[in-house]
Amino acid sequence: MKRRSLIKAFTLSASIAAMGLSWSIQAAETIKVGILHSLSGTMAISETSLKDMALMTIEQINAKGGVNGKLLEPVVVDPASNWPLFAEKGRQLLTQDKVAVVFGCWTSVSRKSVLPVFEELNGLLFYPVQYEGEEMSPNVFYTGAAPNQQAIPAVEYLMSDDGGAAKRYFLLGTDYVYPRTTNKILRAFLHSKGVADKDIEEVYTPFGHSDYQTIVANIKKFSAGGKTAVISTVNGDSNVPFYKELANQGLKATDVPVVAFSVGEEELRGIDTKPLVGHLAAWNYFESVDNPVNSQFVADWQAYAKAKNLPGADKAVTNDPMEATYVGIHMWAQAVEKAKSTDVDKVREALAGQTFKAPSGYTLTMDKSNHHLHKPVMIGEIQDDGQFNVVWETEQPLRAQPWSPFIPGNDKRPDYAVKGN
Amino acid sequence: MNQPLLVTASQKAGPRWTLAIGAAVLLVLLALPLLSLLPAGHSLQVSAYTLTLVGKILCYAIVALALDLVWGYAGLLSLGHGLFFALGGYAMGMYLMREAAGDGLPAFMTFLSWSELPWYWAGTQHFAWALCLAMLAPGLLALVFGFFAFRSRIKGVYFSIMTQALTFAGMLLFFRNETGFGGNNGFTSFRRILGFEITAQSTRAVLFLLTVALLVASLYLGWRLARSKFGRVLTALRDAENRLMFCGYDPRGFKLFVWVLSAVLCGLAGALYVPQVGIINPSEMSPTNSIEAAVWVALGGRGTLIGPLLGAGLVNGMKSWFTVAFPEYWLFCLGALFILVTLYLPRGVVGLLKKRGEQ
Amino acid sequence: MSAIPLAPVHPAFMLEPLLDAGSGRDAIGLGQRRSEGLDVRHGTLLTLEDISVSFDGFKALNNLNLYIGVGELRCIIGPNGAGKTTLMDVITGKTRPTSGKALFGDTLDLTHMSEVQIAQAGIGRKFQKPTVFEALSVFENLELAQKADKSVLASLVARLSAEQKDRIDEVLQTIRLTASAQRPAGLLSHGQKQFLEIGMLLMQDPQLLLLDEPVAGMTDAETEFTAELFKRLAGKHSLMVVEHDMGFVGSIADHVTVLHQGSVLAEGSLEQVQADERVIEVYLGR
Amino acid sequence: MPKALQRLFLGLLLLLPLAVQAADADYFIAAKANEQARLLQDWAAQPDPARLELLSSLQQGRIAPGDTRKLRLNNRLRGLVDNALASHQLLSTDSAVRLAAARQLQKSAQPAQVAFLDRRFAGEADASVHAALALALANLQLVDSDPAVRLAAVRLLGETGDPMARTRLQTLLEPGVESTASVRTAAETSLAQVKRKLLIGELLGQAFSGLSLGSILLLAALGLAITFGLLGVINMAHGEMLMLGAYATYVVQILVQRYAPEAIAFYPLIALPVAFAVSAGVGMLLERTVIRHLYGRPLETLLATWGISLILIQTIRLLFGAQNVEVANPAWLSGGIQVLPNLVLPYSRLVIIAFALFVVVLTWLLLNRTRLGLNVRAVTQNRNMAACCGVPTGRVDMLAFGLGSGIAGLGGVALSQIGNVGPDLGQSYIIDSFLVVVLGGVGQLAGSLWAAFGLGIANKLLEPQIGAVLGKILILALIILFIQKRPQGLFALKGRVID
Repeated sequence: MKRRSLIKAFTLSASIAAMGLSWSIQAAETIKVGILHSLSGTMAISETSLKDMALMTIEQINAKGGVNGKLLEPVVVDPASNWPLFAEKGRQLLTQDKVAVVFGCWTSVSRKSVLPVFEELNGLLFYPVQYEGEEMSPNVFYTGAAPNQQAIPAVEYLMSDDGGAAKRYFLLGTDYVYPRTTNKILRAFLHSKGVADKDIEEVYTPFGHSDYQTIVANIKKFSAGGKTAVISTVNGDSNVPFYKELANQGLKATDVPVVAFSVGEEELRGIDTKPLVGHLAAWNYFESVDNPVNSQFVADWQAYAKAKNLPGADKAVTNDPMEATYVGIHMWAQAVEKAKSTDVDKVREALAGQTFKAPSGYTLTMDKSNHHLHKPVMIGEIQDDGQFNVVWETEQPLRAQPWSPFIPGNDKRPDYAVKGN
Repeated sequence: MNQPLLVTASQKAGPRWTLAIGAAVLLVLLALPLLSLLPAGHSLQVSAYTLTLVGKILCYAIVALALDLVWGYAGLLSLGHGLFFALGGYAMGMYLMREAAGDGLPAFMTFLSWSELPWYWAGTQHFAWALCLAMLAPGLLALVFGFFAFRSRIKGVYFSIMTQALTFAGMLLFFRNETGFGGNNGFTSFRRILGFEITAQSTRAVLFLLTVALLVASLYLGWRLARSKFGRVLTALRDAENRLMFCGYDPRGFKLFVWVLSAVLCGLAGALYVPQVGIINPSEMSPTNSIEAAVWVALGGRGTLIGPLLGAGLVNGMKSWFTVAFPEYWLFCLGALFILVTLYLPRGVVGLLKKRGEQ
Repeated sequence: MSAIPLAPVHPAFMLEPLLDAGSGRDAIGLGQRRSEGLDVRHGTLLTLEDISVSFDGFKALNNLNLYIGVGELRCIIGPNGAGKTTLMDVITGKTRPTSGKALFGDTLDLTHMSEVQIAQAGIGRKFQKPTVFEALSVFENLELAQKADKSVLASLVARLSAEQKDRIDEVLQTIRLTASAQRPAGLLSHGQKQFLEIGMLLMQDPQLLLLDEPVAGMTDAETEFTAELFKRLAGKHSLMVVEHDMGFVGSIADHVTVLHQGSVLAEGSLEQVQADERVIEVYLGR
Repeated sequence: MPKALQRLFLGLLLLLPLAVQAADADYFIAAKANEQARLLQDWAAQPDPARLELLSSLQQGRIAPGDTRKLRLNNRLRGLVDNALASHQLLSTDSAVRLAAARQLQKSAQPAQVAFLDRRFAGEADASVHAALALALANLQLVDSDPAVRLAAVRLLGETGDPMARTRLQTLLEPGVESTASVRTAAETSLAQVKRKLLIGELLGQAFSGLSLGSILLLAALGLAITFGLLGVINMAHGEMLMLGAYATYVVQILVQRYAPEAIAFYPLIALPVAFAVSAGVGMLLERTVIRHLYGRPLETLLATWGISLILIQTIRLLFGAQNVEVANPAWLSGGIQVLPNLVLPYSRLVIIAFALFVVVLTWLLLNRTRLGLNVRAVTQNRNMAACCGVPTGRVDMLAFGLGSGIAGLGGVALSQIGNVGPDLGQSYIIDSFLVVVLGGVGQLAGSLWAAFGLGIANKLLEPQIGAVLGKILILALIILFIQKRPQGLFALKGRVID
């Protein structure tokens, strides 16, 4: 028996060694690009697909001859959902591997953990996820949505007749900074629209909370008081039990619509969506968006997933953060072309005002000063096939307000990126 | 037969050897920060990455040592040492946040629109108090928990699971934003410590040296304990608590002493860890981390003083390497390591070395 | 062998003494209580009256009365399950009697003292199965047992004085383990462990020694020697010996108590007891 | 109007549906959202049987069966469709349909429909439908010009335990809304009645959710009660056994879908034995390869099993991906029964409670009524003795561990029905499971039972008061304190000390 497990161990290590080699075989003249997404631990659920998307985009760029005649060489590391490890790996990418740019992070805490490192070493980070704002670093480009590019339009929609003209709002979130800040902003916004505090309920659940009986019961109780909408910032894993409970307690979207800010196609893969039809999500991109760029994008991704036979490749889906990653990498590549160099300061300059025809069907612009993308906002309704049907969208991309005007004191903030805030 | 004393260990492996190796390692550790001060690009220059990485591992080594005092010697496996570590870290973090925020409130409080600091933040702008806090908070918690636990003679698995529940509760508590410790984000983006740029190479070097100093100090402490009658009582306690009681010793006092001591050591390690790593947040309290610490000790060798240090070094070294070389597979290696060690190295690496020494 | 203790969940845990519910009453005893000035004016060292112990209904001890005089050597015999070990548990504070009074000397109420306090008051116990500190050397075993300040602080700074060392060597002599003084106790033979444990009792120098089957697993020679030893101890110490080996009992006992179903069946010299009808019936007559 | 005539009238209408409907449909499609909304409201006010088919297919999200034209509805329109359809269904000849429709209208009826409802109410023969309609009307009549009507309506609302009724009455009682004193007083009494009814519903709800949570904890912990409680293995990989069970369910679901779609409704039942087999198999494998070398070294089993869990998690991640996989509730496990207006008991939870108890009984029987059980208990109490008596300890250990793991697998099937199925599923249950076992008293099945339900209910009682986060923390603190008092857990075994 000893022998057997030893052999097991040996074969394992052998295969590992093989893996190891594949990294070292690379083109001579390359630009190293860091990819900093958790491949293990709790965040792997969301971040692995971003890693694959990044690799695909890089492959495409290389297929077109790379950037400035050099091939891009991805350096993938696994911060293992461990926040201090993010900082360590970030430093390693910048100092040891000397990468020109890093694409990565999902949670705000991971971004905040690497931020000092990037500011210290003047690195360049592209952050592809919607977040709570309240930050604007010269060393980070935010390709995800700021609150005013996701949360506020969603609420405006709920207030409209088509959205069901909701009078009462149940703000449900997992207890961490993104939901708290978002809800804070929303509350201020609702006040400005004349919604009284008695018509706003704010509830938080611990991480990985899986028993939503009480909360759904409360939602029902609350909704008896008038047309109610639930605004959910519940994070990843807790969504399935939440939606299942909703369905089983017979709370239909026609009675109480739920609009979620962190539920996309990827998350829906884990849920039986038939009972959820009509519930909403607000994003800047949906896989179902109908335009040539997107159909190409989706096709490429599905082909890539098959080719690399990623797990669950047969029903590979794209979602907003993946699109943001894709856009981010392309914009960076364009900027490098423009700057004729990968020097961070030159690239930063070149990025200002950079435009890219994105799968969302719009031509997105990197803002001149605030390091955020101008993004369109779309409200999608969950369909029984796990896709979203866009029921509302802004006429043109909105400029981001990372310093939300609804948070006191932000009016004094500068509208350009400065270190250390 | 497990001989708990470093002395006997070295007797078997040859005292000269162990001392020689120890001295060599110490010299290297002392050299690192100095080399890091060399101008960038110099062939001998040690990068900040290496320095922080090693510094981090040294902090972990201290935790491992502290854990070994209670597990290896007193036979109490704590799965909650991450809590003490984090508490120490938070204490230091509070100071660093105040330092960064200047006269204003720490950033996370301002956008929870809090007007003034909660009472427990009082005095944290003073480095000295933060340092005391880094020892007091874990110490007191350990004292209270230990007092009750040992009073009702909770031990073995019960103790482990209780400690695990404790750190889990702590984690949930610190995740809450109302708790006033930055919730899930914890503390980040520190600027200055005692007026020095925290990112300055020299500051790093000093912090590193302090860590080494603490490590050496706690090693010496552990060694003295192991040599003293106290150490022998602990071993006796581990192997036959009844007998010890009928010899007229009160086990509770002994357990409590070593338990609190270990917690305080963890706290200090945490306090040194935070400024070097640059972030502290509740996930440090997750049961997983504490279990991993237990693995460092087991791998290195329980009931020896050098073992835990080896363990911490090996595991974390591996981690840092694997997570780059083949991210998807490093969990397999870690898992396999746990199993192989428990199956084939019940006495850890040191045990292996000892065998060599005996032959 | 494994360095860590068997944790309570292991089969034996159900009976794991240290998880004994009702024993967490007293505060952390960092301080010390010594056995000096133990009041034995009336010449009885140990007084047990109407002691009863029941585990979930089953009466292990039943209104048991027992008196042991200063310097007496008392043998307790009785069939299995007569309650011999439970009796020892009660005396050493490990098991709380359901009712009854247990005095050490004339004043110390054992039912309200913890094991530790009782041990410090001067009652030493040798277990049925020899238990020594296996990871420590024979010498260290004796050192720990030695009568001294046993507080945490004391043991942090403790140094062995010359006469303490001599005392240890002396005992090593008596229990014939001088040769293996530096060996780990775990490596000793069963008989040697028995002696080591007795030796530890001697180091403790208690007024009352409780010995649970001390000669089990000893050679005849060793048994003989033990008998000698006990005779020597009797007088300045009181001994209470639980033993099955009648030969051994005969060789040492001046006074024998027979337990049956948790209470005293007969008492007296071995001859008297052996003559007793009831005793023959329940015990010897098998 | 007399019934006969009415029937005739209906019949006539039914003769010319197709034309009307087609026209309506096209008109509806062409219209803008607001226009569509107005249409639906009109239709609701003046129902026309001809539109029944159109509306019901609109509710299905189609224009007509087989019509492929794209239909864009949003929640508002869906609501209006439901309402319009309901008022059309009131014309149905089937009283059951009418009842359902009336119920719907209680929620959604608009003032414009009063006239129509009045007519139906007058003409309604079936008692229950009549009552339901009365209620639907009452909701609208609160604003009726005639105080008498309002009074009747208020009285009627008092009879219901409907949360809506409460708000309606409250708004009525707001200053300046209702002038007539008699109506006000009636409203107050009705409001009190309604509140009482609601309170009952809430309390029952809390109790139920407590039970439900308890049953889940129980299922999660039961396997551990054997591997940890009896075998003394600190099985950190227990959570992964749950996870394997859940994934087995997933795979079964996929296979059934592919090869026996007609049996899809019963896939959870098929999954049970499979999950048991998978988890038990893996468990036994682990026992033979790793754990058997560690008996008597519990703390080492902790480390080894932790390693195992890491490996299992990562394996699953590589096989199925890091994302959660979809496990759908079959029809008979989705939805719930409406016990009270404000109390719905989801079928899935009811089934899980029953299932949990079933598994407990099963386990108990296995341990106390079978040869294996006897052997297991023998081995766990005295390994060597058992071996001497010729009990094949090795095999018993293996089977016992397999049993524990298998039961965990069964738990996994249940968990897959209410929670998400992902690689980390196990991690979130492991600590709770240990607490349940320890709290219940290691090696005590009954203990685990009480502990699980105790924790579940305590949790649910605390949550509304102090919130989920603090609630959980408080529970942990309480457990720690409790263990101080009763180190052996709820069910302690006393005995003579043996040394």
